Amino acid sequence: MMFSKYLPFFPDQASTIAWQVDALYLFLVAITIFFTGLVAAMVLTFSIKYRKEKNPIATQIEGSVPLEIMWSVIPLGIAMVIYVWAAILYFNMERAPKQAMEIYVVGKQWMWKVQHPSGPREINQLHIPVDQNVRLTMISQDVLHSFSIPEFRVKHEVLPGRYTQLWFNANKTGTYHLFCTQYCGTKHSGMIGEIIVMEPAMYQAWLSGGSGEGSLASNGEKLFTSLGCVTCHSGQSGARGPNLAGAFGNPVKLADGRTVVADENYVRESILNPQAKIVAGFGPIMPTFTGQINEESLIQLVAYVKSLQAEKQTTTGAVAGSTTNPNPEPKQGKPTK
Amino acid sequence: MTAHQQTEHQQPHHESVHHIGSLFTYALIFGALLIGTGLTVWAAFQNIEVGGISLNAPIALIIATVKATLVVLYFMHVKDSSRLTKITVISGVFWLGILLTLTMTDFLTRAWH
Amino acid sequence: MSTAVTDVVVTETHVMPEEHYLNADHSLKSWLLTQDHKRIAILYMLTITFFFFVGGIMASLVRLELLTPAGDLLESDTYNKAFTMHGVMMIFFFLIPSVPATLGNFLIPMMIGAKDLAFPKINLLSWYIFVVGACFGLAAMITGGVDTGWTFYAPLSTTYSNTNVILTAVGILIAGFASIFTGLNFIVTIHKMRAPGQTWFRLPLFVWAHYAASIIMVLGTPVIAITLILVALERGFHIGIFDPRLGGDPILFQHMFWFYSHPAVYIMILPGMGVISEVVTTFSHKRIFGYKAIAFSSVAIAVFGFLVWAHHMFIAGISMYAALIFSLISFLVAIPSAIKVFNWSATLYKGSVRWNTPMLYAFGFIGLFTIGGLTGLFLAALGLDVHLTETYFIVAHFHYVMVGGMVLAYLCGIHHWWPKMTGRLYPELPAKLSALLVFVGFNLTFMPQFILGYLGMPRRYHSYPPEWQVLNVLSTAGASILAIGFLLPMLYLVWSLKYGQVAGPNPWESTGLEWETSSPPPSHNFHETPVVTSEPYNYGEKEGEV
Amino acid sequence: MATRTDPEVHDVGAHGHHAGDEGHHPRHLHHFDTMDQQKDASGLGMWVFLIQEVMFFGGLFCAYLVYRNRFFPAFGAASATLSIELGTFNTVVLIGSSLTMALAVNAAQRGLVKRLMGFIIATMILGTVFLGVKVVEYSQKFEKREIPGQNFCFEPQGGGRCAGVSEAQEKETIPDLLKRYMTGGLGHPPGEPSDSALAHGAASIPGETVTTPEGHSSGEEGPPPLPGGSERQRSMPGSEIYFSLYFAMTGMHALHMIIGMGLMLWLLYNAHKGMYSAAYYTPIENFGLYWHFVDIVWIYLFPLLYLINRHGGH
Ligand code: HEA
Ligand code: HEA
Ligand code: HEC
Ligand code: CUA
Ligand SMILES: [Cu+2]
Repeated sequence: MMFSKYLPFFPDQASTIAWQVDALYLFLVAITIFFTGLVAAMVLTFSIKYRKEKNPIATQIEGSVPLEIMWSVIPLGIAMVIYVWAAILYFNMERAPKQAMEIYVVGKQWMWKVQHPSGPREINQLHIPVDQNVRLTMISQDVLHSFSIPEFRVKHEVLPGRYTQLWFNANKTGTYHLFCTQYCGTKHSGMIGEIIVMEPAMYQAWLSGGSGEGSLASNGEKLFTSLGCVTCHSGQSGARGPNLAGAFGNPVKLADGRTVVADENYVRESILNPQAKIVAGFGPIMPTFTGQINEESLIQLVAYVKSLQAEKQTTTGAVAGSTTNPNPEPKQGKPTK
Repeated sequence: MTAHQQTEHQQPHHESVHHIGSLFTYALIFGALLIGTGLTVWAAFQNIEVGGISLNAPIALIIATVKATLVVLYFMHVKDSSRLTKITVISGVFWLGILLTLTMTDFLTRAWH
Repeated sequence: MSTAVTDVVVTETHVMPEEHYLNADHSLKSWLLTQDHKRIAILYMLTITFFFFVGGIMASLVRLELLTPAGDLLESDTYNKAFTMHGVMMIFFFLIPSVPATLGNFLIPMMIGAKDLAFPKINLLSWYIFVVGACFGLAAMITGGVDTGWTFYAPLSTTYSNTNVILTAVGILIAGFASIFTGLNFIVTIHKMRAPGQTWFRLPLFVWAHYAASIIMVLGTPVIAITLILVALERGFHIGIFDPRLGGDPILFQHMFWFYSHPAVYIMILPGMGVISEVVTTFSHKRIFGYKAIAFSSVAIAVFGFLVWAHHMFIAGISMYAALIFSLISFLVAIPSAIKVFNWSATLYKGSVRWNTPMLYAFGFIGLFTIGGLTGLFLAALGLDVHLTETYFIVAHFHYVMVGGMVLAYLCGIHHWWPKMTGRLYPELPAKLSALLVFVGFNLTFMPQFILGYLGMPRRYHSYPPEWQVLNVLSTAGASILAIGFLLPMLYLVWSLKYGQVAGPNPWESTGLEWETSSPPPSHNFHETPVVTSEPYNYGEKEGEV
Repeated sequence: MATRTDPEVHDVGAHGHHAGDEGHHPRHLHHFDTMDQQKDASGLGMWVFLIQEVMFFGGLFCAYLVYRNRFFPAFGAASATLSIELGTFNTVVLIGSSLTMALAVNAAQRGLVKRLMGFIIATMILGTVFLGVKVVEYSQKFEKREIPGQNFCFEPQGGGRCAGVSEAQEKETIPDLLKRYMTGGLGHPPGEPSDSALAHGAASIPGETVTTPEGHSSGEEGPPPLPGGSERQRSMPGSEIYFSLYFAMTGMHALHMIIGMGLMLWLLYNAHKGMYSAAYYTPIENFGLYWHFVDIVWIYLFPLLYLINRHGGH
């Protein structure tokens, strides 16, 4: 938190992870300055001190094994320190905490579409409350993109065909840059936006300020009916497909003996490519929905399947969002500008 | 290295004594390759499993590797070639191994959390 | 022989030899059908210089656009094409062949005491292949350009871009085979063509470095060849390999691309390191410090360089555990580089150092490569790379190693061996001036980009937030100085062809077989096959200890 | 010319291969000290070239490995459409051609030029048989529309016949299909909306009321649909990747064989002219290495492409 006051070379530190990244950065800057200085000093002093005019006859030196060992082992030691430090930091950045508010992001050429679980959607903007763990589940409709917030020191690539995740905890209200940092075609540099970090109360007000849109899960439920999923996943015993209630987040036994955890990507794959992983005890009869559902609807379906986890044994998805959603059932979403 | 202070071509008859393979060996290898082919096809139709893990693919690959090794050693005369040739062959296989295994470290551990 | 250190004073006047490889024949045909490695080296040199300037002009467009935050000078599509063509031209058509195909081609046979490379026809063929590939690249540029970035990431390149992806890919593919053939030729030559007595540990470090780089050329390049073929097939015929709509994985493309392209950065630096090793010993008139350490570190870089490629993909959605492995090995590959840097510095100790232009470039290389390499560690560091990746920090990192490193090494080598290649000395004063300009201009261009990167400025951005303008203006200003620094050598080197002082066989009083024959050398390199009786860098009896 | 002092090299053209037979060692090039050195060098050169080839095919094997893991059922089902009879037959043919090639080299070593030519011709015949069978296999794939691209169709459940393929389409001849495939495949710019009724987003989506900001094309939401018919979309996921790899791998392999056939013609011509003898047969030997390498690639391709999950396990 201190650095940014005195050094103008840093972006704002607006997330809990930011200072940790800066600390590692400064450590590396120090090492770079030290070694560059050392090498420059050696090169310059030797080449001036022993220049031909001063030292016409060179002393022929073969080399020195102790020195070779020294200047291999010391850099190796330093490198290992950096490695371990950076790896721990990376694991902290990559693994989202269990308790986090979930927001869905769809990237496309060239804009960001955001869906809050309780309904509101926005474009090229992301409103979040301060001091809250936020987890973004992101997917691209077309090419690779990358969701980057320099002030938070976080960034993750957004891929077509697979959900990736990014989490952060913003600890300073304000408006920050959002960049797409993976080159994605013509208007790559226009695929920018802002992250608006608000006091929780303001955030609540913002959430309820929009026009009517159902929550993600309730939209998902409608899709579940209109696409005919219910015909097989009725939840009754003897149904053609497995009961989805309580499936999410738990291990699933597959027909080929493997066990996988039903996460977002698994549910997505189950819808688009049901043949890939067959649940034990069922036949490969579920049709593929590839080409029939777009990414945003898929997210709604995923959110719905997820919501069934909270409401075990219920077939209605009336309760929206995830367990950690601070605002369970807002009626309103904010219209986008 | 000190023992090999000469360059290769200075060593008399380094690779120039050409081993002329006997026709019998070639016939033998050809026979072995045919048997290998038959074996692969046969094995593909068997359900070979140990502890729930299917061994069909490893077996097919092992047979293929044996066949390839025979070709390399006898048809391509590596058995009677210089150490340098052997190292070259091995490094080719080794680098292919790098490509495949390190790529798979990603794809096989993605599901871990 | 290498023992016979001449006491010739540089001021002695020399005359050009009567017959040498340049005046052996004058017809155009004698050049275009030559099998002389020295002439092929010159052909390569002319070709890649052209592409350096094409790439440089693209860089100028990029820098001019970034003078202001708004995207005003170029359309966004034009800008995207500019940096893509800049990267493609600079990497595939300039930097990869730079030192190996010119200096390596010219010097390796001479350094090992051979009459030519093992396969002269293949050597010539490789130049023709290169030219054909480069023509494809140029054609792609002239008929509309490409806008995918030099990395051709799928599915942008396979499906979404509507520019000349296939044409460019084919160009790179073809040029890649030129690189494979060069590497193959070097490997066989170094194994089989050494003069009597020229053992592995009597090889100049330049040869070791090229041997290591050749391993990468032969084993890495075919993978990018097949990758680009797959991209072209997917684009042209809609077959699916990487297409996520068919369940394909775009990250597989990145694995295959970087399997070549990371080792390729060592194709780009190892030969340069070879140049520096030669120049540092020559101009301190002292044997190299830690010969074996430097020799083996080249091979270590080549081998370990193949194990780190996914450090370009830390946030691309690869497994965290794979990232752990790739990060670790990335740190390990830094150690052999460190060994080299320290050994070069130690070579100067108690030397008899002359500040000629090649030495100035060598100093520049050591300093700038150190900065570039150390900033590579920032990127190899997992948690830090998350923030730095895809920003200008990376742009700065790789220009430090590629321009501050390899381009400087190339200029260094060109100046160092210019007398050998042409028989005449370059003029010292303008050469020193331009070395200084390059150094200053370079740092001014790319140092601000480190800061921009940490502030978060994404790369490949046509426009940017206004608060970053000052740093960008500095960078553009530096680029103009740099451009002059690169332009000057073209002028005075050409001038020296006619007016330069005649150099004589060994103007730098260097050891090494190439300096024992006349300058320029005769077509067969040596009037009689040399016999090597001692180690390289034998600048006098071993005296001191550290 | 670079080699002024060495008249014998003068007629070695840059591209062509020279025809002079002068001197004691007519094939001895000036920059080598001895014939042995020259032979060693070209042998090593050939091996280095071959490990380059290993890596070239390695890229394909890498893609294969990744997708086979991911789409095992589809790979198994798609693999089952290949004919084991033809595949086995071809394997035997190619192994046979490796044998004849080895015998050709053997004959060259003994200086038996007639026999050498005989074995090269035998190798070429076997190579032609192999490629002929490949043509048959490819055309079967064309007929069944198991060709990656926009006319692709693969539905193992439907007994092999694609539900979406109309009778008229079924009757299309190979040239028709080829034409349609080529024009469609090349003429269809990526991203252009297809005529497919199943273009994504067909299902009604509740809550789809986002107004897009100005500057972005409105209405259209989602990725450009896959060009091609609905059969392509309904095909078993992963199967198209299998066929893409099948064609890429066997195609690259066949390309190597075609190049090999060309080289063999050239060897035959030279042998006929009496260029090879027990003292000089390097090109034969090196070509032999190449041909065996091509054989080895097939030794792997056969089980990997034809024999996936034939026993019907998981
Ligand atoms: C000549 C080219 C070259 C060279 C030599 C290097 C050398 C190195 N590079 Fe660089 N790199 C590139 C060219 C090069 N790179 C390019 C072109 C890109 C971007 C591609 C793109 O995306 O467009 C890139 C990107 C890049 C990335 C990816 C960043 C990202 O996309 O997120 C990483 C990550 O690890 C990296 C790391 C390294 C490392 C660790 C080295 C090491 O080899 C450096 C070793 C050297 C030293 C360390 C200095 C000397 C040592 C000392 C003085 C002693 C002190 C040492 C210690 C304390 C350890 N580089
Ligand atoms: C060998 C490799 C090489 C070299 C030598 C250079 C040289 C230079 N590069 Fe390069 N650069 C790359 C490789 C290289 N670059 C790569 C791989 C990328 C990534 C591309 C991608 O993202 O896909 C990149 C990207 C890149 C960017 C980032 C673009 C972006 O992300 O949006 C920038 C921006 O400043 C830049 C600038 C420069 C400059 C100013 C030089 C200068 O050093 C050039 C100086 C040379 C000249 C200017 C020519 C000689 C002089 C004259 C002909 C005189 C006449 C000219 C004038 C008066 C203007 N480069
Ligand atoms: C024809 C019947 C059928 C229809 C229609 C159907 N499914 Fe399924 N579904 C199944 C069967 C059978 C399985 C178990 C076998 C398998 O994994 O493929 C399954 C599995 C799943 C699973 C994995 C369940 C688990 O416990 O791991 C999910 C998630 C799923 N379906 C979601 C959906 C959605 C969403 C829809 C509608 C868009 C849908 N299904 C439509 C039959 C169907
Ligand atoms: Cu999206 Cu860049
Ligand atoms: Cu790298």
